[in-house]
Amino acid sequence: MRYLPLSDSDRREMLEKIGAKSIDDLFVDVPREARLDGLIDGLPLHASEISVERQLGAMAGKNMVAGQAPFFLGCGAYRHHIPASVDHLIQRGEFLTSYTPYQPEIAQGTLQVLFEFQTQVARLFGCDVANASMYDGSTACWEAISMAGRITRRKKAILSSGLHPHYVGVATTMASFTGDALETAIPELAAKTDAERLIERIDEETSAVVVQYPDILGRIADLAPIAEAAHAKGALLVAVVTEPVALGLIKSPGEMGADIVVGEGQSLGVGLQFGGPYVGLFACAEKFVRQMPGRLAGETVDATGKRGFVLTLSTREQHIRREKATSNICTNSGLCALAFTVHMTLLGEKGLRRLASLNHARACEGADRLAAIPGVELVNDGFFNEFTLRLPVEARPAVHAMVERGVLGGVSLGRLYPGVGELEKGLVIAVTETVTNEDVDALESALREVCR
Amino acid sequence: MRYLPLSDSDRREMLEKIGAKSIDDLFVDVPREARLDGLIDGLPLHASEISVERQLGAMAGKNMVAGQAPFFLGCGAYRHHIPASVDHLIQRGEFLTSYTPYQPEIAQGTLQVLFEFQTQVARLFGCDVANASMYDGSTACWEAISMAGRITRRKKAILSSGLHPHYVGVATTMASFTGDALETAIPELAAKTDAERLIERIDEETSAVVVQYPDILGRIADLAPIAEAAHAKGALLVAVVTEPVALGLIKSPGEMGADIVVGEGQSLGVGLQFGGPYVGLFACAEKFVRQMPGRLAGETVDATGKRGFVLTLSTREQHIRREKATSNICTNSGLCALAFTVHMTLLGEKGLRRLASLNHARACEGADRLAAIPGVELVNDGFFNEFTLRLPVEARPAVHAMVERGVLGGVSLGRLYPGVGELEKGLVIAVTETVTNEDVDALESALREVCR
Amino acid sequence: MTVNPSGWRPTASGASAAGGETVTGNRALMLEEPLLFERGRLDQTGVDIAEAKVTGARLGGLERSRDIGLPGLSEPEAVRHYTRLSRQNYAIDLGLFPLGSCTMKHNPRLNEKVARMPGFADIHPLQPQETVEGAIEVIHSLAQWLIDLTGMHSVAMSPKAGAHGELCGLLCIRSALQDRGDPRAVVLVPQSAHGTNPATAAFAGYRVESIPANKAGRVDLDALKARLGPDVAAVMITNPNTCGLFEPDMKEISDAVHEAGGLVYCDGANFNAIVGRVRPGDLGIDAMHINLHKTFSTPHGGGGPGAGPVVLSEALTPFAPLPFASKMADGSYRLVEEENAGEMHPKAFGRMTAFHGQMGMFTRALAYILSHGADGLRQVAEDAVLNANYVLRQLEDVLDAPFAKSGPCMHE
Amino acid sequence: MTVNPSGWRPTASGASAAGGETVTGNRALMLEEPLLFERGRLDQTGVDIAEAKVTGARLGGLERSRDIGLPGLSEPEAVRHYTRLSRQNYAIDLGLFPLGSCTMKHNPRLNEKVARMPGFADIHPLQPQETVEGAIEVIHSLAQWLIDLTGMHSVAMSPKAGAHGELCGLLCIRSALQDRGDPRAVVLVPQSAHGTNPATAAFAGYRVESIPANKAGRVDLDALKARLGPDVAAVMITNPNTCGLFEPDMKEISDAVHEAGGLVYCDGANFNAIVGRVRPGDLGIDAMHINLHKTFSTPHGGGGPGAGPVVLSEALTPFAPLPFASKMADGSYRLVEEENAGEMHPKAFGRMTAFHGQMGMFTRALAYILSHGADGLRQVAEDAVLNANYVLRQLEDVLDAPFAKSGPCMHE
Ligand SMILES: Cc1ncc(COP(=O)(O)O)c(C=O)c1O
Ligand SMILES: Cc1ncc(COP(=O)(O)O)c(C=O)c1O
Repeated sequence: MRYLPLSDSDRREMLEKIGAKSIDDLFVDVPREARLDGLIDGLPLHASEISVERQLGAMAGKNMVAGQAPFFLGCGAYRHHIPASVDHLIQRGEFLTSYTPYQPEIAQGTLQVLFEFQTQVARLFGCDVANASMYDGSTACWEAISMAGRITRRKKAILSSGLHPHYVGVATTMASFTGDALETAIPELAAKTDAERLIERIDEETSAVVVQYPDILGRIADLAPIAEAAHAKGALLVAVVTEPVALGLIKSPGEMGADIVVGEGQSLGVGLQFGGPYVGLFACAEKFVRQMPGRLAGETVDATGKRGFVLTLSTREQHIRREKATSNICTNSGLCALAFTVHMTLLGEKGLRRLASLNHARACEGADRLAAIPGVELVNDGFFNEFTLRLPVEARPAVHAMVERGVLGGVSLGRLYPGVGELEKGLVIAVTETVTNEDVDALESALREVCR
Repeated sequence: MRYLPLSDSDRREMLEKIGAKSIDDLFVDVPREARLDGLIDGLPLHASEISVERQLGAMAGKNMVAGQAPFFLGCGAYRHHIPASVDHLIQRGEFLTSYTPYQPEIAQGTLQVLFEFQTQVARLFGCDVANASMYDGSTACWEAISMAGRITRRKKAILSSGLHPHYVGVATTMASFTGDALETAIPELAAKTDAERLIERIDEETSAVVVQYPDILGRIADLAPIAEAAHAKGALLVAVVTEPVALGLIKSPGEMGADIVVGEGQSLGVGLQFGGPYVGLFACAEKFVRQMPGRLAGETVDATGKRGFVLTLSTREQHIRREKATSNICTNSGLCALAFTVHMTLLGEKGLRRLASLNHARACEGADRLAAIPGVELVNDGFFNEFTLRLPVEARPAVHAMVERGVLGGVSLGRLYPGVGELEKGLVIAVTETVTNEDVDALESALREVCR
Repeated sequence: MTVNPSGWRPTASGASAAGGETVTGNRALMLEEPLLFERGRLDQTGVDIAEAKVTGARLGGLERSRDIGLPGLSEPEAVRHYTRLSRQNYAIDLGLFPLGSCTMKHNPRLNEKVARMPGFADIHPLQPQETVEGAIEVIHSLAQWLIDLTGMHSVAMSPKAGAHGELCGLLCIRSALQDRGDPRAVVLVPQSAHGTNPATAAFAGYRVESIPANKAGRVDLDALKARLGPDVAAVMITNPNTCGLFEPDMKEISDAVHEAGGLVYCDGANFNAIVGRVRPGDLGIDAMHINLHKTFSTPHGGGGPGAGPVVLSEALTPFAPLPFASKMADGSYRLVEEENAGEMHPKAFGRMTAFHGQMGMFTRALAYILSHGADGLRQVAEDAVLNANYVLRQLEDVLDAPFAKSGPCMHE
Repeated sequence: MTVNPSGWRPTASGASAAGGETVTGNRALMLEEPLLFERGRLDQTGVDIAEAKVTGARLGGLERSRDIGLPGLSEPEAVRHYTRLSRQNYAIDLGLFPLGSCTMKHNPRLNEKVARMPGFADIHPLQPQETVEGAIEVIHSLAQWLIDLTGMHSVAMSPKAGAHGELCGLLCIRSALQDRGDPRAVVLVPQSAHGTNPATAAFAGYRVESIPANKAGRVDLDALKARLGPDVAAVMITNPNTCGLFEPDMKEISDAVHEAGGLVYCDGANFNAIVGRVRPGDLGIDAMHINLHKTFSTPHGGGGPGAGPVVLSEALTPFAPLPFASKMADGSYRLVEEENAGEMHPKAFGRMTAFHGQMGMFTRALAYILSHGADGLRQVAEDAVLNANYVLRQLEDVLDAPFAKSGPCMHE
């Protein structure tokens, strides 16, 4: 078999050297009755590359590919153009097949990359420090809530209604076990976010207010007043960024006073991939660094005085702290972090700003085109590359009807908030640099038809 | 612009250091009237990755992809499954972007690879030595004829009618300038090759007999009698192999007495690519090595006594011999040779034999299926993975009619030998391991329809 | 401009790099490559994007005014920077990886190719389900394989790594105990367990206690039995364990735990060594995570991404988190999500992550599994055990493997 | 079993590796990697193929009886073997390449992606033309760019590298001279020319004579004029030349050669330094090859593959070889091959290769050209010249560049 370097004669020879008669001798610790003598019934045998490629290719072929249709989905996962060199570089065997950098002398490449990644994330979010990645935005969000609880020693967090419902779902699930209290709410189909409500609700028990920026409907609200209100009550502001490209154009949460900023890094370098693997971004003020979950690459000097990099503060890692660990995260999103940082390096300040401007400009055009359809209303005042429409019809069936016209026309709020009557007519549309004028034409005419 | 590391300020600074006022100062040697002041009219300006990908993607999209249709073309280019690791390895920057290995101390990787490639080719062809690659099979074929002329000091070569017509075309073109005489002929739609005719034609003026194995119609004939006859008259036998996979199953030309064996290596590792780049294989008996064109990697020891590799016998390279060089080839097919050798290494003796057997077995099934169509006749007695059918109708329009049915149903001899009446009904069908049973079904029914 | 202060310099020089012999034989670090922040410039970019006009009218007055501080590189500079950095790593592609409690194995390039098929790589998680049936089919097919290979009842596919899988398993256990009105406070974990085990138990709200090991490097069955009681929610056992040994009393342990009203979590990070030879389902296990980035060969990538599906016993199945893939009566594939869970899976303990799990790992793992088949996977386990015992035998003269005499080792 | 004796050991140790300083600073070679033939085994394979039954009945009695001697490796072993070998190379991806008369430049990864699109990589050269119109369009579009950038009349796309292009150009010249009944025997080549120039002239059946250089490192115009006469078929000039200098008298040279009834071949290997600033067509040149693997950045690959299209003057156009791409009146793209040449291109000198040229290089070069556009290509030339002069200035104190004072250098 092509992946196995041992031949039958190797195996015989090795058994002999070990002094075992057969391979079964090496499984003596397994109770007789639990040992499988033959192959598991009903499972196919090994297959050639061609055959595996065909089987999986057939499954892939059943999916409607984003790049092959007018495509307007967002809500936490965005389709951006990834420069070809990103995928080339992450496939270097020395990155792809290297282990977690526990042994710094054979992992300087990974460690320096992570160090640079952290710095980029910290700067992008306007924070002092960032870690070397989390699983994704949703789990990073819960880790931030939990970290805020540890810092403030309080157990109640207030979640903005503009927070991605899956993120709310993860937090709610975890809180149900940890005994944290969460205040949550369903968003309204209106131009204003719930900032005022949040500010009102903050009290002395509040560990953190959690606000998504831009939010699930694409709205953008100033975080500074919320930060101020939170800090006044001894609470923290946790900001969540699901579209980091936005920060090329609008202020960072850190600038506006957020204490912890987490996000989903999928937009840069990673791609859609049906939802995973993605990469969670996590940054905070330096004073909180010892409460921060996950790994941290730091600079040091080696035996000869040369600069080198190591995992620092790994006292916090579970393999040392065990039951007192701040988090159980171990394997995280190394290669996705690499993809993110390569893409960010290719962009640089200049490229990121231009990318963000282009996204916004195209979204503005798109919003105006679509809002001109009779009966369709633009909900947002402000937005980055994503906005919400109120349709004259239910959005969920409209989305399916657009699929029949070959258009992937956004995310219906009905999918995200099933059974919430007021949101049924909401349709969230993302317009990135990958959208062409023809795509907008196709969406416009499909939407016009299904809104009739 | 994304590929240019210099910024405008870099440029200004450099000009200053050089002491030039403007970039124009550096073009003073160009006569005023030949200097272009502005951009060339009518050409587009620089474009983003997305835009270039779209433009080229649109052109790619107009082509009918071999892997997405029942596909049966051969005649000098074969579609085989290439293991995914081949493309991964040839894209390592250290291979992809390295220079010709003129400086051995920074090119040991390439040199050892070429050394191994040469050894594989020599063994496969049953020869003593092989070079580090030619452009492709057709140019290698002419180089072999020319080399045979140098060795025998004779100027007449006899080309088998079974030699690929493009190879004949290249040789004819070159011979028209060098003053060599070539005897060529058009093949007959019959089971027997022209071996007997060739043997009869060899005389004391003959430098070489050139025979393709298997030939353009897929036929296989014993080369030993031809070699014997040639050697008896002081001529050489040049064997041409356009499908090296065949040699996993049938005897090598070297074994049967060929003096020079050349071939097209595209079958392994390289892919179809609309005809290029491919990789020419070139091997011969050791006694002829000094007449061999192209580069040769050889083993040596370095300053500390360790094994290393260098380009040997490069006295023969044109940069030394100049007007007395045996060939003008310089840049050849390095990366394709790498792909070939990686694929061959993955196969090994065992894999190559199995691959060859599978090809032959599938071709036998295919031939029987198709020969059962009323009016269709199998021309070949023997074949490897390619055979010729005589249709009841003209093959060229039949091929186009099959395209309309979504089937890429072989190569019509009318395409290769336009205007040769007797060959009009010939259709050459290649069946490799990439062909499924459903593909054969599709071909069978399409052919049945168009033969009605 | 200063770089991320997360990189402060420890006062002692050398940190871990300076201690003792290194694998490469180098004591100093090799090539030095400047930091991006020393190389790049704010006005340099490796991506061409036309300047777009932005009025700012629709940005709620929040336009950025300050520089972010992100230097860029042109493409050639970026390619060099990362290519050079890569060469400072050791990796499986360069040679054997003799490290740690993880099963590092060859990462077939076919898997990389498959994962990049546009039908998998370029689909959005919220596309209407009728447009992603093939993707849901992948999840379902892989799930079925995992169930068959482990002999368990179901599998939760969404956890994002081994530790996330542990969390998933413990939350299933907690939900099951809550559901039967018997919440318990303690989870027992052997001293030798990987750090994530106690950390996860703590993260899930449990108190952690140690299970002692016997002289043979296994769980001390008697001590364990003595500790079991109404406060013990679960025991977490690593099998094969982190010392590379199979727990011969696994079934007895499970029975004892079940008898005492607890549940059994198995850390399956080393499942690689027994796949096709032993089914955890036959050993009384209630939940076990499988690291797809170990046993099923998705690349380690210098620290992820991975995936940690958790196979579950019948008792725990009703509590598995959302979403999961399901084959409908009409043969189509659909996700069970919040909206249809009420009807199809009412006791789900919730959701562990946005979207549906690590698709990119699923495609790779399925390609790996289909490539090996039932026979190949069994062979992998046999070869792993054979290699480990062979190396152990070869090293016996040189090193002192504490448990070398106490039974064959499984993988390390 | 012995390995290919093409690798015999020279009697002197060290060969070229041992002489003087090396770029890496190493005198001995780095990592040693065994030869495939020391590592592999005949019964090992990295490809799974089921055994097929072969009766041999249809093989003409020529079934192989002996072993071939091709060792195989499993996929992990193969990946390691080649990954390790690759690390013994230096390459552009690792740093600057200060070598030789070739323009080594960054190889954009976009080009690699484009070349691998199935619509280009997975089509057969003999597919019916209506199924490959997009591919023919690529050839045609690239041809049009090359014509526009050089100001020439046409281009022969099929040559497979620079030297093959030289051959193509000289054969066009020979055909044109034959056609006008004036065969000539001599080609003049400067001493400083790249070795392929005289080798090609000889290969094409010409006698080669040297053109002397003047003190400024350029062609000695007077000496050249003195030598011209009815036996001179062509002169081959490299411009910018291999010393990195532009030939300021190029136009005068061309005029003189034409006056004497000869034709002008230009070696365009260094076209990179003048693209967008100078058009060879304005200098009276009749034929010039362009190395796509230099000027238009298809990767060098450790020695190829490349492509060497030859741009031609109006006088030579009728003789260009088959096949070539043509846009038909109806807007479709078709090849001009043997079958329709009689009508469309009767004076073609023949065919230089099987099939239609280096498609894989065409897609890459076109992607490169479209990425840069007219402005970017001009900038590339300017930056190349700027870099070269800058380096020259920096080195002036250290080295003695013989022609440093005789005018700006173009690329090296
Ligand atoms: C025994 C054991 N358990 C759990 C884990 C945690 O898995 P992951 O790193 O995928 O979260 C690991 C690997 O690091 C392990 O070796
Ligand atoms: C000046 C010059 N002419 C011709 C050639 C030959 O080109 P190729 O190697 O593509 O055949 C080269 C490159 O090697 C060159 O530098």
